[in-house]
Amino acid sequence: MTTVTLYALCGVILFGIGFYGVIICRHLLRKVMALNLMGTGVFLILIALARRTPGDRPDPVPHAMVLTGIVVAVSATALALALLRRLHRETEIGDLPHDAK
Amino acid sequence: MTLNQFLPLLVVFSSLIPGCIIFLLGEERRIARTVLNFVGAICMIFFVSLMLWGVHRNHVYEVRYPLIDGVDFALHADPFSLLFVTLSAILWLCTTIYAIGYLEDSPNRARFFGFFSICVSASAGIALSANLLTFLIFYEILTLTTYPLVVHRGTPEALRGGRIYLAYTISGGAVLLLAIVWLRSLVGPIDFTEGGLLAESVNGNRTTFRWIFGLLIAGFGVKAALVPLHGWLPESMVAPAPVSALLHAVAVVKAGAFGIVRVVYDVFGVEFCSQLGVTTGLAVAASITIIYGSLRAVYQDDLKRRLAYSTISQVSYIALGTAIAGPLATTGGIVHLVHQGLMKITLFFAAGNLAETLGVYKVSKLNGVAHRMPWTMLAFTIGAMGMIGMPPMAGFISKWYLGSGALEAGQPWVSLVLVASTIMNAIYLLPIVYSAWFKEPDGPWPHDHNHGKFETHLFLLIPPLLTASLTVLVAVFAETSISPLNWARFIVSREYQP
Amino acid sequence: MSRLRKTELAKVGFGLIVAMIVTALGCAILALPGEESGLAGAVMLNLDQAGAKNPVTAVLLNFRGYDTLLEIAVLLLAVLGARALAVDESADDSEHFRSSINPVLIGFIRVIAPVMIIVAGYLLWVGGHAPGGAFQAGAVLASLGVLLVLADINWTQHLSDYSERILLTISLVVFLSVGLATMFNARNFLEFSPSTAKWCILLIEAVATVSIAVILLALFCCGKISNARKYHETTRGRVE
Amino acid sequence: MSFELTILGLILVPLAAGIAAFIVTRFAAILAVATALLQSLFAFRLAGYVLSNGPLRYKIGGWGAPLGIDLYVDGLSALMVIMTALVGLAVATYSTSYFAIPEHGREHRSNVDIFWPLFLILWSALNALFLSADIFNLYVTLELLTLSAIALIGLAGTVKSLQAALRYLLIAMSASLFYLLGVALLYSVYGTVDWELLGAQMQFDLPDRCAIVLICVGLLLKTALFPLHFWLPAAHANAPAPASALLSGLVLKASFYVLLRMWFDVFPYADLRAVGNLLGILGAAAIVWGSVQAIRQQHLKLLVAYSTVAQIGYLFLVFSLASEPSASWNAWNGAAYFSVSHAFAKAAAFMAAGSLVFATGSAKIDDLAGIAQQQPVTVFAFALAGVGLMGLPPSGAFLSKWLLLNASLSSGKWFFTAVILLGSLLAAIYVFRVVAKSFEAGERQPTRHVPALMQWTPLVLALLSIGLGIVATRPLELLKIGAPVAIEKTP
Amino acid sequence: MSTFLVLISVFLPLLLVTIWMAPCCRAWIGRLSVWAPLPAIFLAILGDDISVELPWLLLGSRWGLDTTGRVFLGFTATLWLAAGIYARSYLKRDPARDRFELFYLLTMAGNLGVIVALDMVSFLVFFTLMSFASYGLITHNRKPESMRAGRIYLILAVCGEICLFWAAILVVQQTGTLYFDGLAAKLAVSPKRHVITGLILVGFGIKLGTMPLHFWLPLAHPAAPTPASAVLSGAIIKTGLLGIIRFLPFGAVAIHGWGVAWIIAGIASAIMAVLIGLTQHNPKTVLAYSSISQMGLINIGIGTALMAPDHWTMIAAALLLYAAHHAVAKAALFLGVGVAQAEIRLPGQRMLVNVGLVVAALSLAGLPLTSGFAAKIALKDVVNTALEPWASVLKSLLPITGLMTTLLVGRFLYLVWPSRQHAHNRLTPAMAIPWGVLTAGVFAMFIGMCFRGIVVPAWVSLAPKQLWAGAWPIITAGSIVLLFWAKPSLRKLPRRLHIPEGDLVVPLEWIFDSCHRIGSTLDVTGISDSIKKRRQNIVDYVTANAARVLDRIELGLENEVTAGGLIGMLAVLMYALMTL
Repeated sequence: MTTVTLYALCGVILFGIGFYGVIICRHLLRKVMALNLMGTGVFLILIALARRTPGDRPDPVPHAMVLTGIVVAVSATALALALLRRLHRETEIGDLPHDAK
Repeated sequence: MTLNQFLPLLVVFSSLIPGCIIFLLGEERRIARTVLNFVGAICMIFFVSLMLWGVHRNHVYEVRYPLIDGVDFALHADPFSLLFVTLSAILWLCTTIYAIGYLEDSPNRARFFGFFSICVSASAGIALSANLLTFLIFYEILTLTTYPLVVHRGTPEALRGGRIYLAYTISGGAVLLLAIVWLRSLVGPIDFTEGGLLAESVNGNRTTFRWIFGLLIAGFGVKAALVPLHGWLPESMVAPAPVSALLHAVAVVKAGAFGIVRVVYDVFGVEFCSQLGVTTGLAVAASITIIYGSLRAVYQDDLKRRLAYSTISQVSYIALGTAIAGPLATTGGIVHLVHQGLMKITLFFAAGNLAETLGVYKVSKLNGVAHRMPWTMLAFTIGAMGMIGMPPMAGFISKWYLGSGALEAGQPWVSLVLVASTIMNAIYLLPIVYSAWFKEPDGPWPHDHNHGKFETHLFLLIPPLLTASLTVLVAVFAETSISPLNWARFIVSREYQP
Repeated sequence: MSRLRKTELAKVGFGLIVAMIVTALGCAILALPGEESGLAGAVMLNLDQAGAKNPVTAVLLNFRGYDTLLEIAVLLLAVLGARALAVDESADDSEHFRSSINPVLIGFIRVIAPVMIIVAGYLLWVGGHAPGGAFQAGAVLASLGVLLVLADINWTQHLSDYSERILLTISLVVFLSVGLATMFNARNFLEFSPSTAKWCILLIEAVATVSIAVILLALFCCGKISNARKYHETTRGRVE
Repeated sequence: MSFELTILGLILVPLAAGIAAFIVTRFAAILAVATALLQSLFAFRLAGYVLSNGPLRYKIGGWGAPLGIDLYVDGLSALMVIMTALVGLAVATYSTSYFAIPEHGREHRSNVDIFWPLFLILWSALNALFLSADIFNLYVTLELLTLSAIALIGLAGTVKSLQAALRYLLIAMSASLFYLLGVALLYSVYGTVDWELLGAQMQFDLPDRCAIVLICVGLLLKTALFPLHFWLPAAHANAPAPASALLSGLVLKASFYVLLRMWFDVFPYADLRAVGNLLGILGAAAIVWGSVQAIRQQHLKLLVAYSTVAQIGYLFLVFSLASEPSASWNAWNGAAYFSVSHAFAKAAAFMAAGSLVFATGSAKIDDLAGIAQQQPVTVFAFALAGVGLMGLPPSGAFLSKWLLLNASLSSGKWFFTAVILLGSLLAAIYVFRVVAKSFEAGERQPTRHVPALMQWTPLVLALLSIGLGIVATRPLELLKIGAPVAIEKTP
Repeated sequence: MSTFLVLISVFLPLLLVTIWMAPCCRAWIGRLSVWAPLPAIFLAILGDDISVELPWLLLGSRWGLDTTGRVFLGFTATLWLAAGIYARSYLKRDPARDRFELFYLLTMAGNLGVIVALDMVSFLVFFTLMSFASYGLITHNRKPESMRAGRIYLILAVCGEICLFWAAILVVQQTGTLYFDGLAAKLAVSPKRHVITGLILVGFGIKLGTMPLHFWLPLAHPAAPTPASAVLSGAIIKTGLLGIIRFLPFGAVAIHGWGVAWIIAGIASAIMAVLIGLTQHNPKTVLAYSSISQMGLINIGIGTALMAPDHWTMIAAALLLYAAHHAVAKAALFLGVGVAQAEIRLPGQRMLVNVGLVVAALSLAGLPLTSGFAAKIALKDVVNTALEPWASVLKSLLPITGLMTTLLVGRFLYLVWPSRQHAHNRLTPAMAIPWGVLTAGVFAMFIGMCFRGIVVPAWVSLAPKQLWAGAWPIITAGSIVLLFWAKPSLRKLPRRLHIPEGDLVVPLEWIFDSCHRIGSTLDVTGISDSIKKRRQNIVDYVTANAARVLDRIELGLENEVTAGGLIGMLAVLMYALMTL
């Protein structure tokens, strides 16, 4: 097991934890955090796998992808928080009801 | 030549376009609407007569337009389609006149006439379809556009009737779709071909074809109100009288019957059907329908429901004639398509007149109604006599040919069915005639609208008298070259040509 | 009790499923080829044409510049979304802010602000050949903005909503314009000529830095920087 | 105008217009409608290019795959672009009236101003997605699409819409990350993210399989295939009507499009027979489940939303049906064409529903009693759209169902035949529930006046969905261009 | 000329009907309609034997005149004319006279048309028209008993129509021709001739009042106004005979079984009808039963003809003669009922009426020197040709029928014998003249026949032996009648033995009523209602529970944990499916 795989596996585990959190956590803020954790896991995997090049310079493309991904994640998080904030203002509740229709 | 080609399309459009414009005109433009309706109806008759002339001289009228690869939308005028389309065109004119009188001052007339015209286009389309897909398209359009007419009044009963109507017809459409797709996936494009299409090309499993035949008949049987698929028809009688008259007596049920004839003769071919052994099944189904419909009609007190059950029974004569599979029986079945239409529409017009003018809906309330409305009841009587098969009314000719056909085909049991049905026709129709003419009125009529000079609105009076005279004329002049009977013979001679 | 156990059971069950997924993914990772250069070779090969010595920047703004264009659009979308969701913030939230203003923060900002601006500029510049770039620079600038908002410093006084919107979108506009401009040279969209690539990238990055900073700050302020001013005004009103 | 400008224009013009609409709010509506018209022009031109030249690529930045990002257009994507353009045009027209109504402006006028940029960027995202040849770029466009969709849902500003939006966001983002992880795995094996290059070398090893699962699950979630549809009804029903139309009509199709592409062009689909059957069965379940739920709804827009759940099911039948070579051509065409005709019908249905809800001031179906008399055009539009949903002839959906039925029969998969027909019947039930209600007689309060555009736009769109059944040859010809290799062999 | 007459004799009544539709024209149509049978009379007298082809009409029609037609047309038209004149006066004060005119014209058109029709379809058309239009005559006075009579008549008419319809179809199918001309030869070789004969006999047997299909007749004929009764019993009833002559393959083949059956039916009619008729107390009912019995004799002739094809020409002549005789005599009697019940002022007139009534009545029984006498003689020759044992049976039976007929007409005369209290209205010339002409016709026909030698040579019929043979039953029966007449105790006997009119109708109605009652106790609608209710309950139950389950599932799916689980499981499942 190389460092690369170790990092990648960590990423996988983070992804799993994040997914678990998104589903299981009740509070929305936690869900959003968990979502970010999922993202981080994926980014970690990308970064780690980019390191498998023969030379010492990693593959830059996944890096760029990660950067893009981060921006997307930031945007999504920001939007989620905006929604959350608005929802909190309207309902004073931090989680979602079961029947949302 | 180009115009010739487009004639079938023009026929369809001649009621479709007025229909669409009527929607746009709105409720208040009464005169414009009336003029449009008449112009459309007359155009239709004109185009149809052009085609009649042409088809008689073996001109070919065909419009073909590919929908997807190998699946064409095609309209085609052959003698059989012209028979149906002529009937639709003429009766449309009558019914339009009637509807104008009938719906005077009632709400939503624009909607009514709009859908009505489109319905007529749909039935013209059904008539002129050159293949099963086109047929299906118009068949479904007919289903859809009839719905607003059935629920026109918006009462709970109307809505219920509409619901039941849809439940049956849409399911029927689905079955039909399945059958058509299945058939197509087995044998490729299915154009109606005189004498049948499948006979040569079949190498497949016969059971499969029996299934397909069964599905097709079931699909058409819904509209043709074959028992046990007939449940919608009596329920749809909540519709206004012109709708019951044209659509449920003529266009819709005939569309189903027409489809059955098409399937047996122009898709499967009589020979092949007999080989498959499905004609007997169809004949039995039709016979059961004939008997059951008549039997049920006897027990109805609501006039229109009685007529509806009568329709159920009578339309199956067409299927029966088809299933007996001999030139004479086929002639009978085909000519009954026209004759039954004329007679039944007369009856419905008359029933509508009674309801509209006097507020009489029940058979038990008809006593002496002929004293108040002799002309209406005269028309009704002629229609009723025709239904029973009395000479010299149209029904006589149909029954004559059906009976001869049954004997010719060596199926004498069919004659028992016809006898039973005739007796029951008499049982449920003659008492109406009897109480109308020979009993004294019980009292004042529930809602007697006085229409001045005539017994009712003139527009309500002319159509039933017109159709009633046609009922007599088609039989009296059955041997003339323009009679439906001769046209039916022409059709049959082409179907059975070697 | 039973209900509790039910949810617990559900959690455990779900955990197991996630574990299975993780295991499968882990296996997949382990099954990956140990050495794989991906597109590194291709990037290196074309790096001198790309206008940036830092391969990541080259990929980001040249080879896959289109992604970045859309990515900025994503950011803008977040602002749009936030704006769509913003309610008329009235005084009730402002208490919060006032209590958090403290003089140490203001003092700290006085020191850190110039440094942050310089750092941002550096990050922007260095992005051309080493790790760094517009996003990082923008993030630093945005955090400066956040500090200012927190410290209730009224620096947005002259920023109208209109100009704010221009600032929010300027990077997209410039990016698009540069991309279209390249087409006049009978090239494809966003196809920089090797000679001008560097400057194009720099231009885009510079503008992007500003935009990203403004966008991030706007996101902090519920989509509108001017919202910050509102806090400020209400707060001052109270103080007086 | 060249092909380059056309294909770029499709992506960049709405983007630029979105920016402009954001800056200059006053002319946003006009700008949007103008853009929409331009887009339709572009879309048809693009189809023209594809018809005359076959599939085309455009190298952004001039690098070309795998280093750069390519735009790619073939029949399928051109058709999707046309679909987007026409539905987008209708939505734009409708929205000019819809958002001019004070009530829809809510308390914030600025929220309404946000609609136009959101809408335009969403459009841009859709086109970008349909025209992308790069699976990572697809991720970005998917995100762009999802975020704008979420923002559109939130635009309604009600608690329910906020909740729905949040739920959608969480699910859609997780789904994106699944997808992204799949892309990451694929990239780390093959070193490219261009789907054509990927498709050429794709194996069926462990990482591939994981990637396929991840990508599929991500896209299924976004497409709301039963039983993962739970987020959809709330989200689509609570958004403003034009947004609902966009979401149900177009946004779902985007993720389905990606899946369709991936499945037939990237994945080794011969090995996916079992999974395909699973998806087909889920699709069938969706048809039944969605329809049954739609029948049971009390709220008009929820009914339409559940209808979407059902109709999405038809699309997924292709994955099972196409595994039989004899059926694949029909199945693939059927699914592709179905997604187009559904877009039209569903958008029309949602817009008509929006008009009806506005007219009556109530979202309940029961409050529609007798509305046909006062709002004939809108009810007619809804009914026509319903015809499209039922798949009755001569609608486009009918031809799609025809193709799917052909496929199911020729592949001997009777189960799907039954489900397709059953779906039509169930659809008839829920459509006619509304229509029948609207015909009900009786006294009713006069409704509010519905602006003409809000009446006629749904009608025109519904007519288009019917018209798709009449002009199908051209679109199907278009679909042939660049159709998946495995499928093209068996016309 | 003849062509024109053929067409006009049928179309004139129809044309008048058409004009009648306009209310303003009804008054003069009434006046005109009396003379509507005139063209037919001219045709019968002056016309040549022709056939007019009308290929455009119906399924291709042929109308015309042959010997049979001429005889039928002759007496039919005359009867109609007489009845028409009579009716003008008889119904003068009837408010519903217009209605009568209508049905009168329609029935006449049908009746004349049936005679001139030389193809099956037109025959059926006119036969139907006649049958149904006469319903209007029967129910003219709208009294409940008339309505009942009409109803029963209609039911049987419909049944008859159906039989004839199928018979016609079978004939056409077997022979391939629609025309009567040459039909017999073709039909003779048809394997289905037995079925056809059966259907024809039943179909026309109803019209002929053959037992046991006769029961409508004693109800219907008396119910109609007197002039209508006259044509019903005189002319219309004969169309049954005409039909049988036209359709059946007489002279070409022997159909023995049906011949026997029909002879038996004829005997039954001839005797039973008299027995029942004797117990009646409505003179018109008595006449109706007499018609049944007379038609029974005709039926015997038909049965014989079926047995003995070789003698067909002779039998046909006899049948025609008998028909003509009965038509005139019976019409005279019916009209006589009206005459007798009218107020007659002058005793001389009353004497004349009495004599006329007796003559017409006895003519039925075969009074020598009347047409009945000639007819009986002819009939005797007919039965001689029957196969044994029928010939001898019939030979001995014939005088008995004569005797019984006398009894019956005696009963009639007793019932109708003029007296003041019966008077309804005044006897007018318009009533008296037609009646007188017809009564005189009884003689005239005899003379005419004798001298033209159509049937029996004159000298034969006037031989004393013959006269005696004709007279003894009359004398015997006449004495019995007079005996009854004289003794009041015996006079009441028939009243006590009274059999309800229509005899068989009573049990039949009872059976139908019972069936109806049983049917209504079954109460189909009630059952279907309860089924509906139960079905509704089941449906409600299922839908309610299904709704709960569906809600639960949908809510469950919305639960995030479930959703997550599903996502995960789907992923695992897909992976598993790929790997396996």
